[in-house]
Amino acid sequence: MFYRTSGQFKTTYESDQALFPIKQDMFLLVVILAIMYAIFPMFASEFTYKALLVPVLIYSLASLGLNILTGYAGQLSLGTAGFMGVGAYACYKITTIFPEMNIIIALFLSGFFSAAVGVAFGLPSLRIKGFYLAIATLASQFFLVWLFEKWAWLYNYNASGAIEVRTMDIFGLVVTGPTASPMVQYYFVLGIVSVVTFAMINVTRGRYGRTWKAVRDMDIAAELVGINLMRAKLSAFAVSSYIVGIAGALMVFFWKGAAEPNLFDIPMSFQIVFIAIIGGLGSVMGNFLGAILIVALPVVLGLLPELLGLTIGSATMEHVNVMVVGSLIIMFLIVEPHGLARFWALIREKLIIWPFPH
Amino acid sequence: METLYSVFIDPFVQMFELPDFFLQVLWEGLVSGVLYSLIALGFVLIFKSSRIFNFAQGIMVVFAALSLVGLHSFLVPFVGNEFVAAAIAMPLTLGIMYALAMGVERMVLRPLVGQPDIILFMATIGITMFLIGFGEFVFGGENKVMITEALGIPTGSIEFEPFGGFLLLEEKDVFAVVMAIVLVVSLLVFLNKSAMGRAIRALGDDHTAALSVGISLSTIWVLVWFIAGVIALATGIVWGARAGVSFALEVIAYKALPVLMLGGLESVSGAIIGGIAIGLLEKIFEIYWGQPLFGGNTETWFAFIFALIVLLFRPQGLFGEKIIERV
Amino acid sequence: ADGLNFPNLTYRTGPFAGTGTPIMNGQRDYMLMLNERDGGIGGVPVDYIECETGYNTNKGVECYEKTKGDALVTQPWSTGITLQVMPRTNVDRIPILAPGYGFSPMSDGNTFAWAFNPPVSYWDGAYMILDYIAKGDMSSLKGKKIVLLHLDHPFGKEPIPLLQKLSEMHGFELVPVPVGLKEMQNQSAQWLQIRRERPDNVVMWGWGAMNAGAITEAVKTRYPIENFIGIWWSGSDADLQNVGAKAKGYKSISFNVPGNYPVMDDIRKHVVSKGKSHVKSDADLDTVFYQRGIILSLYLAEAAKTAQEHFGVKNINPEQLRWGLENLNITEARLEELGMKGMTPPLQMGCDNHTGHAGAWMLEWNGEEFVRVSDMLKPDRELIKPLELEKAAEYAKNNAPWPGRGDLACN
Amino acid sequence: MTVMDPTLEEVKRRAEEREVLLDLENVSLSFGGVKAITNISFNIKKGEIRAIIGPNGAGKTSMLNVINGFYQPQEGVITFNGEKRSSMKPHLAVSQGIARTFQNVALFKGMSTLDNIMAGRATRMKRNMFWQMLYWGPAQREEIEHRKKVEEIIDFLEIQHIRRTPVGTLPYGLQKRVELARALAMEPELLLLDEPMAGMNLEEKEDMSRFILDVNDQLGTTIALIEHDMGVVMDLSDRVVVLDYGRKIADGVPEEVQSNQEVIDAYLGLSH
Amino acid sequence: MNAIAEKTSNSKAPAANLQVADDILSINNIEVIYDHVVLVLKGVSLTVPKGGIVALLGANGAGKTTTLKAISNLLQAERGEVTKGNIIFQGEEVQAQSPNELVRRGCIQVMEGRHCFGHLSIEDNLMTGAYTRKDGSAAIKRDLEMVYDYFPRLRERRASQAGYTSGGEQQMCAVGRALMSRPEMILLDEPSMGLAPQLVEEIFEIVKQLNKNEGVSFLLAEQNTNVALKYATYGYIMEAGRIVLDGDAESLRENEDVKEFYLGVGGEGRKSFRDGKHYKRRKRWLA
Ligand SMILES: Nc1ncnc2c1ncn2[C@@H]1O[C@H](COP(=O)(O)OP(=O)(O)OP(=O)(O)O)[C@@H](O)[C@H]1O
Ligand SMILES: Nc1ncnc2c1ncn2[C@@H]1O[C@H](COP(=O)(O)OP(=O)(O)OP(=O)(O)O)[C@@H](O)[C@H]1O
Ligand SMILES: [Mg+2]
Ligand SMILES: [Mg+2]
Repeated sequence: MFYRTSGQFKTTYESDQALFPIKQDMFLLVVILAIMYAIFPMFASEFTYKALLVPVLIYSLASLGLNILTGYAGQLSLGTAGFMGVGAYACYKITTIFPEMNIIIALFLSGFFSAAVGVAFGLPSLRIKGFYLAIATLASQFFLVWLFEKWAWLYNYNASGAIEVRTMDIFGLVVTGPTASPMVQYYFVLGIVSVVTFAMINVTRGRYGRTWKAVRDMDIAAELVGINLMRAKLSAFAVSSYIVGIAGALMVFFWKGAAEPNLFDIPMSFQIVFIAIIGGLGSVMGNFLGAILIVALPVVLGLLPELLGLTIGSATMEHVNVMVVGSLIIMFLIVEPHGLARFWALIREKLIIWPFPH
Repeated sequence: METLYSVFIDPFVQMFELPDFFLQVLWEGLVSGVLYSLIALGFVLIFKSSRIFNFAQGIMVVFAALSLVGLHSFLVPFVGNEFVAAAIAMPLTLGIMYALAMGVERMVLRPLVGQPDIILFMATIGITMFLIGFGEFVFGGENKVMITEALGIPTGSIEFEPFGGFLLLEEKDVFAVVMAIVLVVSLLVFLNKSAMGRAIRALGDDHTAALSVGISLSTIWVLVWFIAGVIALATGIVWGARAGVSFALEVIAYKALPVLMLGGLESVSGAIIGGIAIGLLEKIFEIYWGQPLFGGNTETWFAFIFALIVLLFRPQGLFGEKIIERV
Repeated sequence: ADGLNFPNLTYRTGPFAGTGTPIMNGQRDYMLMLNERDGGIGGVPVDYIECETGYNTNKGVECYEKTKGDALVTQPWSTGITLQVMPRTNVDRIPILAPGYGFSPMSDGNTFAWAFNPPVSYWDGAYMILDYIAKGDMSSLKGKKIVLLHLDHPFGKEPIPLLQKLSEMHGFELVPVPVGLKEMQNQSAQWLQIRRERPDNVVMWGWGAMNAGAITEAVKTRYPIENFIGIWWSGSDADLQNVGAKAKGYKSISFNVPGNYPVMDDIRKHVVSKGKSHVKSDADLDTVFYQRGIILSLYLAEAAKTAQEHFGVKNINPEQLRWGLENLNITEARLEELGMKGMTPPLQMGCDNHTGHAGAWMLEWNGEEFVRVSDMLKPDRELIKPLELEKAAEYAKNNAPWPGRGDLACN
Repeated sequence: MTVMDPTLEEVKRRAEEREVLLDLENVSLSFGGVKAITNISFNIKKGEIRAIIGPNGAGKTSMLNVINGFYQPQEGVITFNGEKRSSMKPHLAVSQGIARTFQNVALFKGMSTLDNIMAGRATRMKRNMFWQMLYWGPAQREEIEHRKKVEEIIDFLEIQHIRRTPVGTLPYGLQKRVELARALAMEPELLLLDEPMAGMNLEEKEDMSRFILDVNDQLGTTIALIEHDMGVVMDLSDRVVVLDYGRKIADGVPEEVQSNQEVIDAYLGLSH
Repeated sequence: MNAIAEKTSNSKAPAANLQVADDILSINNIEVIYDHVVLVLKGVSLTVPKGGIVALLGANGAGKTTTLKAISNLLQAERGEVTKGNIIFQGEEVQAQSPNELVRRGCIQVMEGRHCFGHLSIEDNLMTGAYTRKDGSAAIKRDLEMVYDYFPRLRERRASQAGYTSGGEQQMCAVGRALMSRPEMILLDEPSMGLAPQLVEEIFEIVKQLNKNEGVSFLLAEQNTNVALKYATYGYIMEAGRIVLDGDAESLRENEDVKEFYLGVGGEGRKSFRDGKHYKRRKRWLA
């Protein structure tokens, strides 16, 4: 009975269109933020930061970017990792060319590069649809990774052919490089993710969100209600790639500390598509749920046997792990094809009409 | 000037100077093309019948090959004879592929009837992961030798001396080409001449409507996935014969994607023609432009970019079905 | 932990499992054998932990974070993982052991205080291979054409700087031919190029499925197989079985020679016969890679022992193990004592020498197995060392502020 | 026939007075072999309700598609509001003031009724990405102001109760109504309705007719209407054009058309 | 008025139907829920006698389509499920049957909104209808011709892809396809939708013929009440997921409410659409 929409009447459109028309949702959000910002840091160990919290946040962000493109604008992309790469390399070059530049600025600048590349590879979407487009985005994927390997200028001609992040600080506080404390990095990432997420929530429920969704649901009709398909699709590609690029930069600078080209290869693209879909296409919150599942699950599964005191060969462990994750994904798709976000929505509806069955 | 020369003139000069070598390039291109189309065939069949983009095709190749080799090496000690063992292992492997088809239909496709394409696509990636884990669990990750001789596949090589140079055709490559052509022809007949074939095409258009006219999804899907499994086995044998059987083989799935773009996702003939076209072009480009000008290894992306450009002019590939846009 | 905690970031899965598994088996079995036979090292049992990475950098880093808790050492096992872990090891103060891989400048202990890649580096390898081709007289390479067939990946590009330097010095032509990770299975393009180039020799920096693919193609294109030489990771029996007799004459440099050494009997007795080993058949014990695994564990065990003796403690800490590695000295006598005489070259490390540069032999595939076909080859340090120092400095610069040797005295 | 129905002459006269809004001259359209439209000319006058009828496959829908630029006719000139055009991008039709509904409902299935209608105003909203991200300030004001307009339409068509339901799950009839709402949201000068009452029962048809009439005389919107229910067509339309096999076989006020023998044979059949 | 509703719905107690032998189809107060939350059918019962033509009337969203889909088991594709009641076709429960099994048994549905196979030619579309048939290609050919005779328009467009044919043509194609399966019972969902007047008549004529000559039974959901009641033998009227009124065609045609709300001949004969009231009238039986 605690979850009620009744008795919360909207008197103005402002309040009706507010972020959280229902009090309980607002409350829920506050709780989550509190946990993220206050509770976790109290208990998290370095391993939790590096293998769970930070990755989940970064993957969520990447998935959010993809979701704009696939979930909202309906353009399936399998090249996400490539665009992340662009963001990462751009940020790397910027910070080496302007060593003095504040990393935050560099970060947001690098987004524009990935956005540009994204738009370039988005152009075919004006003619190509569905899986053809999906495969076309794979083309960008392969091409970019090839570029990262061949174009030595990108990685400053390192013998290793990889990019390594030097130590950088914001107003004396070390945020990147091996000496940076995981907690600081966590807060940094969390901050950026929060900001972007907030912005995207607004964009997706506003005019752009609607245009994108219209294109997704029926592009001909969209065109006939006066939506300019080209602008709609390309804007989706731009915004999406921008976010994805930032995610890529964050990944290299605030998590991995170094990256070789094939880090940005297909497996990561797929992983992100998974997150978006398991989380729920066309939802912002879903990305986080999805990331928690896809990123954290294998890690936890990996820890399980030790916790249970089992002794399985590491290889066997890995095999089982892969099998389990694969099956779980299928299972989730079957149970709720519209993703965890929709799952939550259903629970909400049930709560609202609770205790009545329908 | 320099570059212009090396782009527009030099390559052709070379082709002319070393004709035997050029022929070899063409042959190698043709063979890789055929190998690509073999994988593409599996994709096409399943896509045609269910609009499912079956990403698992690649791993099915590995799985089929591993089962064959695994069963064989397991049987040899019992029957003592290489060939007999192969003769037994073959049908057993087919059995496994059938079981796989059944499993997939029961546990994945049936519960997901009528879901958006992308969901089913993801599901097949789920299948891929499962098969990888399962396969390595059972067969281990080591590189294994394909039982080429035991299967009676010719392993010798044929040599010619065209233009006083030499041209060398591996017999097993010839075998691959022939087999591919046979497969394609029989598939085409099946799809276009049989009622089952019509049902398969109908299914691709509208699941619910197909149900409503009494087409049984499960029957057809099991069948289709089984055929795809058989194709996978064939692919696995010829690829395995080239570079041994290991999970690294899985990446070849990606090589089939541009073929699909070019030939069209629903077209069997598109798969073979697109495959050969890409095989030839990417090989020629790599040898005469890629290696001199781009530092080599352009095969990773050339096919994609090429297919992409073609798509800009034909959004449904060369032979694919047009996307119907009516209001 | 009560025992000596030696984690190993294995890759028994994924596309490279083929080459990974036998090595991991060897490493594991040697440690188990020590536990069984002499109750561990200096009386302290080893707990040898595996964390599976599948050669995937993400998983590798994750494994590092997971295992580093009370680890004495980290064995990252892929160039990618090594690169990402290296900066952190300075902070976490854990020695990083990358035997036979990592990257060559690691040898400069004053820059990479915590990193070790015994017994020889890739640059050493490249030099020794050329030295073998030139039959000891580099000048004879003049006018020759040598193809470097390499994986298009940091690991594969590793030898290029040195080879280029050598080609300038001795006037032979170097033609790098990259193989993409997705082309490993089908290298016809690369071998067509080789057929066109008609090189005198092909040197291969291959890995996993690439080796088998390359050798098949070599046989197919009728390339004189005896002029085809691989780095030590391109010399796994499994890769050759695929082609069998046709590959007779293929060579691979190696810092271990397979054979029936006393130590093998101990392993059979204490581990295999007790069914504790992962090996599938007894034949696997004679393979190059399995026995190489043993050597790699040997380094770690000896280092631990050295540390224990020097510091007079049984349960050493990472810092002490680091010292042990830095002052590792495996003499001919010691090898004999361990029943490994002739199995691997003696090795001595030092503050400015974290590789040891022990040397290696050339092995040749005779149709069934690898056999030794050369005396011990030695790298030309005078030539290579400056290059190492230069690159090391570069690395430090790129990753400034780089701690270098920091507070660690060299004694 | 009810009493207050205007006489034939009256209707004709009324029609004459009005000025032409849309004029088609010898328009022809064919797909490969199929001739969908052959050499048709007719016009639509400001403020009238113009019915287009004809047997199935006659080319009615195609005609609408030509009018709003979704199909490009091979021949013929189209004059809208005095300006000629031969070809035009479909999405410009709206800004010119032409909106439409579709024969097989073409709503954005994943979106709520409200969003569907708001999408109809996409062309009129201008705030850039930056404001969108912040949401409050100008962006919100714009949102609200358009929301007000949309709510008016919602009230007008009596679909308040399904404001937030995803249209995909609505029954067919309501979907049609939402589609009309979306079209109205574009505040068109010319409104094209393709079988708006297909799949409705009598009562709903009455409601729908009501809406169409009100749109016509309250908002003064010109309407082109395709419908197979003769009752509706005869009662609502000021003038009717009849197509058959892509040809125009009759054009005039309902009474004329209804009594036209050719029309009866080709279309109405015996029952009428 | 309520009297009829009361009486009939009582007389249709679930138990009763099981006995009635000559019913080809009987539904006993089924409940359908979509998405586990949306309750759409709230206990619907109806029966179709062998060789009968039964009309299912009702406003949009009443649940006609849902009812038909429930019968032919096409719900699960839309995440809907029958949670209560049972469906009996030719004396056997069929909730558990797969759709194709049902077709094999001779019950086929023509779905609302056409659903042709867009990429197949009209002819191939029709042929898919014969998928479950075993009686030789000759017989099938014959029926194909029959369908073409019913719908000459289809013969003209036989070779073109269904996706590019006009709305009405697709509708004909859908009906023709169903005929191709030689069913014993056809569930027609809004057959007249989007058809030109004379075609509407034709379709129902076809229904009548099939019913007379082949003894095919029909359950048709229809909005065009006039025609429907003209051809049907019995009718049910649904509102908001319930059967609110039923009776044989005549009695319904005479019924005042039906007249006013469905036939449009309330009291003073047919009235013009111009004088429809501007407020939604509420039906008496719901008041
Ligand atoms: N895009 C297209 N490609 C091929 N043929 C088409 C296309 N669009 C329409 N046609 C053909 O043109 C003719 C007219 O189609 P249209 O949809 O205009 O008919 P209609 O008058 O709307 O019929 P209905 O009343 O059944 O909707 C039909 O025969 C149809 O098959
Ligand atoms: N997939 C679905 N999910 C949720 N609700 C649905 C779904 N399909 C239909 N409904 C609801 O079920 C109710 C009945 O729908 P149904 O299509 O059966 O009505 P109908 O009588 O066929 O209407 P119409 O005459 O317009 O076809 C409607 O209120 C609709 O909102
Ligand atoms: Mg039409
Ligand atoms: Mg309906």
